[in-house]
Amino acid sequence: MAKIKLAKSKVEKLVEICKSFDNKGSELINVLHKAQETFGYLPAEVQETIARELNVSVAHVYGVVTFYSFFSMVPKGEFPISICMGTACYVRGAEKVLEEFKRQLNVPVGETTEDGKFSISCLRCVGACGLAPVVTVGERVYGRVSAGDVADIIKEYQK
Amino acid sequence: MEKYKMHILICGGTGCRASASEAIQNNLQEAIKAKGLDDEVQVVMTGCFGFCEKGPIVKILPDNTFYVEVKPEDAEELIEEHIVKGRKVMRLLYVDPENKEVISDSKHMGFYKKQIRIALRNCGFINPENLDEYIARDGYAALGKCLAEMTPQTVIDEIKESGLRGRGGGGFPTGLKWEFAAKNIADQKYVVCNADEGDPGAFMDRSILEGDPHSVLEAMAICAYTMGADKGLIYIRAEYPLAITRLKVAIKQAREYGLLGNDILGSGFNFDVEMRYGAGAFVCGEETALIHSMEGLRGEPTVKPPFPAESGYNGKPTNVNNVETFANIPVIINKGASWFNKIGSEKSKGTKVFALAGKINNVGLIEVPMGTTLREVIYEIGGGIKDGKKFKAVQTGGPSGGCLTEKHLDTPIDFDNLLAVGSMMGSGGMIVMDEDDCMVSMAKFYLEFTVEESCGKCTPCRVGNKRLHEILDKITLGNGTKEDLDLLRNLSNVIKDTSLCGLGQTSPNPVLSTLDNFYDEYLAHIVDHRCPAGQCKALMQYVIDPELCVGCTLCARNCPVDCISGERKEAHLIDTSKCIKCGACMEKCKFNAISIQ
Amino acid sequence: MAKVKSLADLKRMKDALQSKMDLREKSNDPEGLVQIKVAMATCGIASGAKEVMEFLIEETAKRGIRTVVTQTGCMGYCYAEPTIEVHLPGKEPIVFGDVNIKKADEIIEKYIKNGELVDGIIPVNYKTLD
Amino acid sequence: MEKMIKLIIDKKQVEVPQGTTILEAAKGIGIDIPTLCYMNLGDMGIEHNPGGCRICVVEVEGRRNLAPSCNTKCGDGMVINTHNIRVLNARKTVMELMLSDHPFDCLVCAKSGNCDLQSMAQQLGVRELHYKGEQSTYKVDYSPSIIRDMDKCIMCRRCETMCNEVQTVGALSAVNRGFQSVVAPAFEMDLEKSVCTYCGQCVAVCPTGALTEKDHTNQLIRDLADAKKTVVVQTAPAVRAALGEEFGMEPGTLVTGKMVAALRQLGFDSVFDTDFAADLTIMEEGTELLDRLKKHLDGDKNVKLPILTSCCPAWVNFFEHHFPDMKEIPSTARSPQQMFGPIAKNYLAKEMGIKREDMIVVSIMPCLAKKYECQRDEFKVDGDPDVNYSITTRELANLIKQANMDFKTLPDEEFDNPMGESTGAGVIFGTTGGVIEAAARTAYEVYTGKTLEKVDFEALRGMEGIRSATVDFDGLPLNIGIAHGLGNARKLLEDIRDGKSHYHAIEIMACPGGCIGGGGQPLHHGDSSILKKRAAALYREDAGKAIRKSHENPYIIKLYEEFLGKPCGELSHKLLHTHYFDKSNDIEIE
Repeated sequence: MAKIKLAKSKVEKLVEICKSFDNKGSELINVLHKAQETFGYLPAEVQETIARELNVSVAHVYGVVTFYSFFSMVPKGEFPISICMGTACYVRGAEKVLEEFKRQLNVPVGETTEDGKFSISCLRCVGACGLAPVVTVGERVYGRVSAGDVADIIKEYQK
Repeated sequence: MEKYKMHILICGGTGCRASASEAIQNNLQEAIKAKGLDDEVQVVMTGCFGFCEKGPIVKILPDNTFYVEVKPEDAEELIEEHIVKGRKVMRLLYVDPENKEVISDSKHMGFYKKQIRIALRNCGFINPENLDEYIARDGYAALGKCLAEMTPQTVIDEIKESGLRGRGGGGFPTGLKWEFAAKNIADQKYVVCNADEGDPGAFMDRSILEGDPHSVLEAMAICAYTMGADKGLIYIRAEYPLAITRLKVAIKQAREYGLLGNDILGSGFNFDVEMRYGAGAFVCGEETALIHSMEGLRGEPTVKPPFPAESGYNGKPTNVNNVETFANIPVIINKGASWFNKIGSEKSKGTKVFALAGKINNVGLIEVPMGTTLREVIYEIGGGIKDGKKFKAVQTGGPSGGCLTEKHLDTPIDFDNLLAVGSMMGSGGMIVMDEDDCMVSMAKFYLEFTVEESCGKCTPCRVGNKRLHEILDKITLGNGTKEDLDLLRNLSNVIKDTSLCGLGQTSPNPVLSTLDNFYDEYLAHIVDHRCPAGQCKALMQYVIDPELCVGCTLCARNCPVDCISGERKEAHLIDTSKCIKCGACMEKCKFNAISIQ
Repeated sequence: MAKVKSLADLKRMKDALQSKMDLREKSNDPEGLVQIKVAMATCGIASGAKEVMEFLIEETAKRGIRTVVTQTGCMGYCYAEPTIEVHLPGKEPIVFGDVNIKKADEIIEKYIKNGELVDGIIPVNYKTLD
Repeated sequence: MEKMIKLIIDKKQVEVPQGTTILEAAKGIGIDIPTLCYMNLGDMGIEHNPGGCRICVVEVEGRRNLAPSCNTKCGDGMVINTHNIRVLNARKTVMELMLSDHPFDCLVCAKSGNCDLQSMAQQLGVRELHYKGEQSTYKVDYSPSIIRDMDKCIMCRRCETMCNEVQTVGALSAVNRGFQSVVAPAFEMDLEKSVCTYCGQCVAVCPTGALTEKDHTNQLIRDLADAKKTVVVQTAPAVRAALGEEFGMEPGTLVTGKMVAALRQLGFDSVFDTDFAADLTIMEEGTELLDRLKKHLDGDKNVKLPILTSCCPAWVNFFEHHFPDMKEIPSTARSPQQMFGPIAKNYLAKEMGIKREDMIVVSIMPCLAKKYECQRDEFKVDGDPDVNYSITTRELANLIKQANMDFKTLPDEEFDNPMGESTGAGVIFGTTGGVIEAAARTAYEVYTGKTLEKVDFEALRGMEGIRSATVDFDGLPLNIGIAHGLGNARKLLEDIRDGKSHYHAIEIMACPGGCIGGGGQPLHHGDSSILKKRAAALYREDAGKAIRKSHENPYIIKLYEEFLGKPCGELSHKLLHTHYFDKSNDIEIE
């Protein structure tokens, strides 16, 4: 079987995370949250290490990772763009906004632009329905976005 | 203890924070300092006021002035005028859209008039990060009363008598649920708070947790007391960072005060709470799936029975209630079941919180007594349909609910009535749609959600919903047949009848209710190849009326795919083969020359 | 942080904390309470409105009267500052002029408690907002 | 006393103990409710009833929706309809949905004719698919033993239960969600790169063609047709106890003679018995056991005990992946299949006067891991495998059917010599406890120098997952442990790792029941009575043998005299022993 490569510091960090949850298999989701918080995403190597530390099978870890949409195996863009597709935003035109982002950045949902700058994802209701449709870029929230605003939003981050 | 003469409350809900309410808070504080009023005016960031449409909201007490759409740069003026000079800042007050009257006290606004706030009693009123403020409002008094004066059974009886039903969707009587969990003997039991609010367009649980986290902690402790549990778990979406922070603060404070931990209030009762995080799976709102997720597994539901009350978290008796259900408990204990059960309708007692959104003037979070009609909610509280459009449908219950029409507007909202008309209460999403919304597309939108969120464990939900979505897609593309409508209905019924958990058992509701209420619209797509709402792209074309076009070139300049051609001052033309139907041209045209055909 | 060790503890704590929140509780239903507005423009403050306001807040609380004391801008009676407007539930608001602490005390005891009119009423030719 | 419950199923009054499922209750009165994902492994204590397929739904009057009968308990006074129109429509629609996401290549599917999905579709009368749409497609995963064609997966998830709960291998898990969900190894990588042991228990329970063995019958037909090649075959002991089932014979019918006849008729040049190699295994493994035991008794601290058997290739894969730190403990003796190979190609070929490369050694095995074992590099000479390939009991049955033989009426024939002669000890290798019993028979006599009067070690027999017994070696109490099913093996290994094990020797078989329950056997659907009958057949054959101790096999004695020298000698080490690898997923630190 292929040996896995992971930087020592990362392995140590993962070991520490797992230990902070008593290396219990039942804490897998908490561990994954922490790991993703630390590394930004959950590549195979990270999952292998977690499986070993928690004494569960890698298949199980992968099964859990792929079940939950919050977990990602690919790094997000430098500026992750999320378009709220909650119903409130949908009926106020979120779909058009999404289409426009996809068109202008030329990437499908869930992927990152080649330069690593932007990634597009959909989320369900950030709870700012009063501002629908809502788009978030990183921590920043844009309210009442229309397809016409998309170019301006992207421009803000392209410098 | 300093006593302030004035309190300024700022909404710290996610919606208002997204519109910079934190900056407003900072600016207000600076302005107050600059005026040397630190000792006189207290600035408090509270939970959600509910009126998200008009956020960020700033409320000044004691004269109860409700400022709307406040910007950080308004802070100085507010302090100078309102606080120092005692003059209201007129331009930031709410104006009634109907009679253009300025209203400064929120309770005179249509949005608030019909509301009764029980679950939301502290939201927008206290600082959620300050336990003292909660205690000042009878916080933990209900827990104290239970521990000192009531037996577990009398507490259960009180809850049963109150008629409280689960607010998470199913509407199961809460008291009965507690009783089941109490009756199962085990060395370890758990109380779980379901805060995995996944319904797109619903945010009531989040608002409660953000605005009044202690009410949930207190209720969990009361529940634990009745069933003999000493451990509580809150399963919350990782997508709710603010609610998580507030809960963590609340748990820490409650521990410091000894309101969580061992020997609470000297009663010998022990109880503590831990957090568990969801990771983006709607199905985890189902209690067995939620429990599996807490155990570190894929959040797949299992067949009930066994119910969690017998075998739940780690195989131990577990009681799962949702946030809003818990938020009602302390009030019921404090004010009594007989107070509570006077509110609401015959079989649904108390109030319900709804996230009112969509094509409505007053988007926001509302709490109304059960039995309030949809009309009251939409037209009085919601202020009617946006932009003077025509009401078409209201969708309750999120992906599990149905689309209701004009004829249902006078239906009093409660669990049973909504079910009877083919929808359901669900967790409380309420989306209003107008004439521009295509109901086939709406059904498709919900099915897309269900397909994405189905766990994949059982065949009807995994494959059936996918097929429903495909048929709906076919219809919106104009390729549907009449037979498809029969297939949709049969498949919907079978999915409801055979799915393993609540997700699949309710997922066809948007299809069935639109088939029932908007059959003609389906037919229009199929027979006439026409989308009456003008929403289905495949069935429409943007055209420029050469009579009306003045050749201003604005449309051409705004077309993202350059498919509009024409000389300046001459009529323009849209190349329909290139047009992506984004609608930008129509939005920009000042001469109404562009229309959809 | 002091632990709350018993229900009695909790009740004591609540009583102590409640006054802090009183202002907010009362503002929920100002119509049912005695509303006092103190004119706090420059002229009012110069003639001691601030002290009067503090006195009114403290004393009404001490004497167990549920009141809401707010400030307002200049009422236009600069000659009679400090002026206050007292609005008893169900009655027309009445404006008093030249209110010092002694006068304020009298207003509380006579007018607010018993509805007896006292000297210094200014005829209302001004209507405050809402 | 159990509380009894009264209910009505299809208008019939039934009384069942509390806790009975509707499915069981209906079965009790002869009502057959169709099931698909449901699997009851009775004695193994595994009941797989996720309620996922929704084929077994029934109507419970008064209940809003239909109930899955496989995991809905009977309630007092329930009125149940198992086949009314509502149920039939639901069942048929669900089946149509399942088929709408399944390829239509039944004609060439390995499972055709033996496929639960196919027969269920037929039973439900599906003649048309009303619901069509996107189908899930996956790359077919070819491993040396198992082929995964997940387009055919219906998410019954039996394989997952076998892999994780029964075997604790953890190679498979449900991954993704909703329509995209499928059972797969981590990162959806190929099985070959995963921790899969090729035990084949997943294949044994798969109701469709999603998991099948790698088929070697075509290769075999071509080799048999090649006149230049001498094709010899060895048959594992467990095959003869189960092959008859494929021809409608009672489980537990011994078909040794018919099998030999069939193989000869198929055109094999020589038909030998793996049992011969099993006797050889006992010579080598038994000698190694005694050697380690003696050293241990002499106080040698370096010697590792217990010694673990090593004849099961899935088990070898298991410890290489999961317990590589303990790879020095198992016996270094190769499995009988892999002892047969080098003897055939180095000794027999010479005897027969043919070149190694002209000899094809085929094995008939109850096992899928054997296919992989044939291909291990250490069992090849210049790229030529000692055993070219193995075919399963099921594949053999198919070949016999293809050759239009009336298996039941075939005359009994004898194995060829020299490698067809075996003792009773070799025969019982095919069942759990058999290897260690065979070893005990020989080791006892070698160790004590006395004749073993009572050759049946009843204490070592049985079907419990973990068994232990103490055998008296003339005053020396020898502690023996037995585990079958890798989940049970794991427990014993963890004890050893924790220093809690008191055993001198442990026999481990990966499959529940041992080889008789192997992944290549006729499907037993978890019916443990079938396993018991197969085991009994092997013990019967053992009892009927004139020679029942491996070291008394005259051809074995001759083999050592003429060729090998002595057990664990130099040539033995080269040809009959092996070494193990650390296949754990080490994380390389950069």
